[in-house]
Amino acid sequence: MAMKDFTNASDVCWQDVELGAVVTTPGSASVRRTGDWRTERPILDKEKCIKCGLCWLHCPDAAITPLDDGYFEPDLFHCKGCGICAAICPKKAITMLEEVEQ
Amino acid sequence: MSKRVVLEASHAVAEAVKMADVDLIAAYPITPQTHIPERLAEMVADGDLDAAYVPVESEHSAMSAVLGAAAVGARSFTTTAGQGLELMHEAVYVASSHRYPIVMAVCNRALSSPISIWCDHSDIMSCRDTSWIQVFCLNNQESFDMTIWAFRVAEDPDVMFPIMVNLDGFTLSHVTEPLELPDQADVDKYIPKYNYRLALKPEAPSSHGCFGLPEIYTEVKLAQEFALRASRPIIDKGWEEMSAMFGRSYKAIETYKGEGAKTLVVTMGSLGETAKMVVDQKREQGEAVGHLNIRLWRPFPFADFRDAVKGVETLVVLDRAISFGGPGGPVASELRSALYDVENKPKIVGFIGGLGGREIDAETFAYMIDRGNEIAKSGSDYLYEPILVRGLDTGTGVRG
Amino acid sequence: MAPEFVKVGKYNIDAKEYLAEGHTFCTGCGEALAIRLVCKALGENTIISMATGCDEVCSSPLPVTSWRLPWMHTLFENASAGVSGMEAGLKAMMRKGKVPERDIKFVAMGGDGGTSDIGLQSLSGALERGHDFLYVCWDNEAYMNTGIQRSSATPYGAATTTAPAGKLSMGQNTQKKNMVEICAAHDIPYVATACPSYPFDLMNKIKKGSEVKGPAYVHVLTPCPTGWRTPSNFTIEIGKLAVETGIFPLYEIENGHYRFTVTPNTLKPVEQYLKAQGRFRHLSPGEIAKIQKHVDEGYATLKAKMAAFPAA
Amino acid sequence: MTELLEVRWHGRGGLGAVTSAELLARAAASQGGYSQSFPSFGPERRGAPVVAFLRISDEFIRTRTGIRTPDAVVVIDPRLLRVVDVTAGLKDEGKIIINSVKTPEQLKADFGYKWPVASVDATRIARETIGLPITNTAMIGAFLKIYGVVEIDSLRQELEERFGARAAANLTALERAYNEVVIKE
Repeated sequence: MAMKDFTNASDVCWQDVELGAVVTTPGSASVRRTGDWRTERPILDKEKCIKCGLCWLHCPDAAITPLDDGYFEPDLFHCKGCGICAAICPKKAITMLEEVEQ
Repeated sequence: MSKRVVLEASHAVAEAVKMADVDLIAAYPITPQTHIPERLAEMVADGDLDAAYVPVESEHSAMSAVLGAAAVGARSFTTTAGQGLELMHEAVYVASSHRYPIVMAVCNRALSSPISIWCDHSDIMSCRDTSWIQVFCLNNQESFDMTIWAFRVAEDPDVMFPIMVNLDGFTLSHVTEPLELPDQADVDKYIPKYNYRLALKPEAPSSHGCFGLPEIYTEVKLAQEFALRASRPIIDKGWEEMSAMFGRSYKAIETYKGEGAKTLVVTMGSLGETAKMVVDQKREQGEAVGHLNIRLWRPFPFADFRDAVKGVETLVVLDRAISFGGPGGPVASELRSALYDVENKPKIVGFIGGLGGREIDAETFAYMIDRGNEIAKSGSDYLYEPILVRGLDTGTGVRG
Repeated sequence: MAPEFVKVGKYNIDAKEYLAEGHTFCTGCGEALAIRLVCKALGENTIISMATGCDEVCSSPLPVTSWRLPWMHTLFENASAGVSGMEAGLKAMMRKGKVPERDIKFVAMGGDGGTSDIGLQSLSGALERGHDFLYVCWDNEAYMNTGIQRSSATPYGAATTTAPAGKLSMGQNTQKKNMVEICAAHDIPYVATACPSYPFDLMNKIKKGSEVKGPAYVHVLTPCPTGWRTPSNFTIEIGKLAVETGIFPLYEIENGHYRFTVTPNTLKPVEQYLKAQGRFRHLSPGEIAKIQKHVDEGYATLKAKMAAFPAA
Repeated sequence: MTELLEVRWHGRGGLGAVTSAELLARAAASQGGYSQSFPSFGPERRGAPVVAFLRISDEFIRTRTGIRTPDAVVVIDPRLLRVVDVTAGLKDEGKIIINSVKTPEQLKADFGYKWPVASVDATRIARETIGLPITNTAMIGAFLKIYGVVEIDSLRQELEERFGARAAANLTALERAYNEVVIKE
């Protein structure tokens, strides 16, 4: 196996280590879930949304996905719940809802 | 067809760099290696060498620049000495950990303080565990040959480690003597084209120098350790090919008049030439004395060394650096540990001298051989004996 | 198929995420946003040489990486020396026909500590040698990766763990090092300040800096909720306040000619900016007044330069 | 006091899991006992799930490793239950103390915990006492109810030293959680 076949550090044996421990799969960290950092989640109200894309542009985590219909959907696998999208949305179409215990 | 020339060792190294078709040179001045980057600058300025010449602002940046160049797949060279080698020290580790085949000439120089621009091996001793392949040269011919050999071996897919070519500051770097230069065609054959599989390029974005969490750091380091040791066959193959193509043969451990020798005097670097002279004299006087040259310092050639000393009673080891408060001579202590588990091994008598440019002449070597044999018989609890120290009676050593 | 571009206002922004989602920057990190936007402005023909810092630690946990661009990190103080080797080395290979000629953007990146403290020497060397590269500094105004220690970019009056507000001390007692003027003094073709709170201004400057021949430097103020003690959702707003109060003016210097790129009509009082952040909470009115005076003088000096060396 | 008690605290970067462990360690030491508290080593990032560790003992504590088989696990943010295996390595006779609106029975049913579970709504308590949903000091109270290793009074001094004016509110939170925590063996 080669290092590029692993996404978890504790699965890698010394034989798997690529030359110079170079990571050869671009963006492989995208499999990592950071959604569990959230204590709040963004809720989009499509009525108010004017598809301006500012939420997508301002997300530090690239955790808002542009959809084909022009709307933008939070990617809850990665969204850390910082609330920047809600804060800058010109139409207040995004509100942050506290994550409750499931 | 090779050509006889007369060159300073520094210029011999520059000649080798030119013939190796280097793509980038990072240059920074520090006595006594400066003639190398100076000559390379002339070559680039006159169009004799098509390479990027980057006059960086420090040795730390010299090593950092060749790291960058190596990352994009450029054949890269830099050179330094003494304090410069210390300043770039953290970057030296990165070169080997990233497995970049950088070649660096080190004109060995004493470390401050006091500041000394003259030769000893204290600078290179700080690089002992940096996972670079390290070799030593005895003369100008070797300074040229080891540099050519370094590019061929470093870039081999079964190696991919940076190499330090050590030549003694001043005693080699500033001494002009004749040597043979091979044809460019032969060098082009000897050093294969280099194509770095993981080079940084937009069509295959890779990440070099990532963050190593505890769960993976050990595996990465052991992979590096095993690879460095596994590079040995290619190190030898490089010398064998050189012997076949250029007619000069080199080995990790070389003995001179070692057959039947009871005593071997051991050195690294250019003092080996002087030591061989004394071996000739001693042989003429009927004494079974030989010389052992350690050419390959890292990865240390344990097996070759043990074979070379079979049947020998005494090793007289001259160290050119002090491991203060430790075993004294770093080379002597490594040789002791290499032989520790060997049955009927020779006694090792350690001397420390040649520091900060102090000369070691034939007479002093003769004294060391005699004194070494004496100690070997009488036994001693000295770790080592410093030589030619005003105020220290001869025969007085340092205990642990 | 994911869209190639996303339309935002009159701009078509590259949809590709060169800093992939799944990184471990803090919640609401201004630096993560700046990196994301800068890489979109740079595009895929880019090679990055990065210094140690939040930028590198949060984006490259072996065996995975957030980078979708060729990227190398080696040490803390040598991003500029590294990029020098990349640029000069690859160009030599192109010239010698070892690799095809192509247009590559060489970009060095580092935090404020990695740029204005430990990395200043290698930056100055690379600028002076005239390498064709862009340097981008993520300035969150302290050593945040190691837990908010003061740097030479920490503003006067800010509390950090190594310049704390105490009974006898009011936090940082030195003025922020002016990296822009230091870089401009190298007579390089392009220097600019930027902030992700003004994303289009930031991306335009990155394009300009990366396309100009020779060295360029863009100093990006990247608000840090953890270090500035601000709520995670306040990152964009606090960046705007820095500009609107004149504390962090947005301008560019092209071949020595100055030009504001964002000109707030009247400057807001600095107090609005300072009071919004925990790191300034301890400041007395007197110290706030002192900061206001210093900001006003700085702004006036900058305006004088604009007048003396107007852009074409 | 006890012979060696090893506790793992689960929280989020910036929300005080490390502080809980440290305050308890200080309090234990102030009573003449021995203790260790330490975070999970690594860069802390605001929001990221983190763990902190606490050891309390009558004798000097020699071990320097992380805690792999804790006697007790304290979860100061219930939303972590879906994200992190908080019971990893928990000793068979261990206990789980969770800040949760659910009863211990519900938690055992929802997550299948075989260990005794204690729960208290520390978030509500914190909001009502400190005015912020910072639950680390309340959870100290819940912990002390289950493991009486330290006197609340010793905690009071530590709280005052650490929180100064805000110590009182934190102490109230601690005492309420101490009283309101319920356990299902």
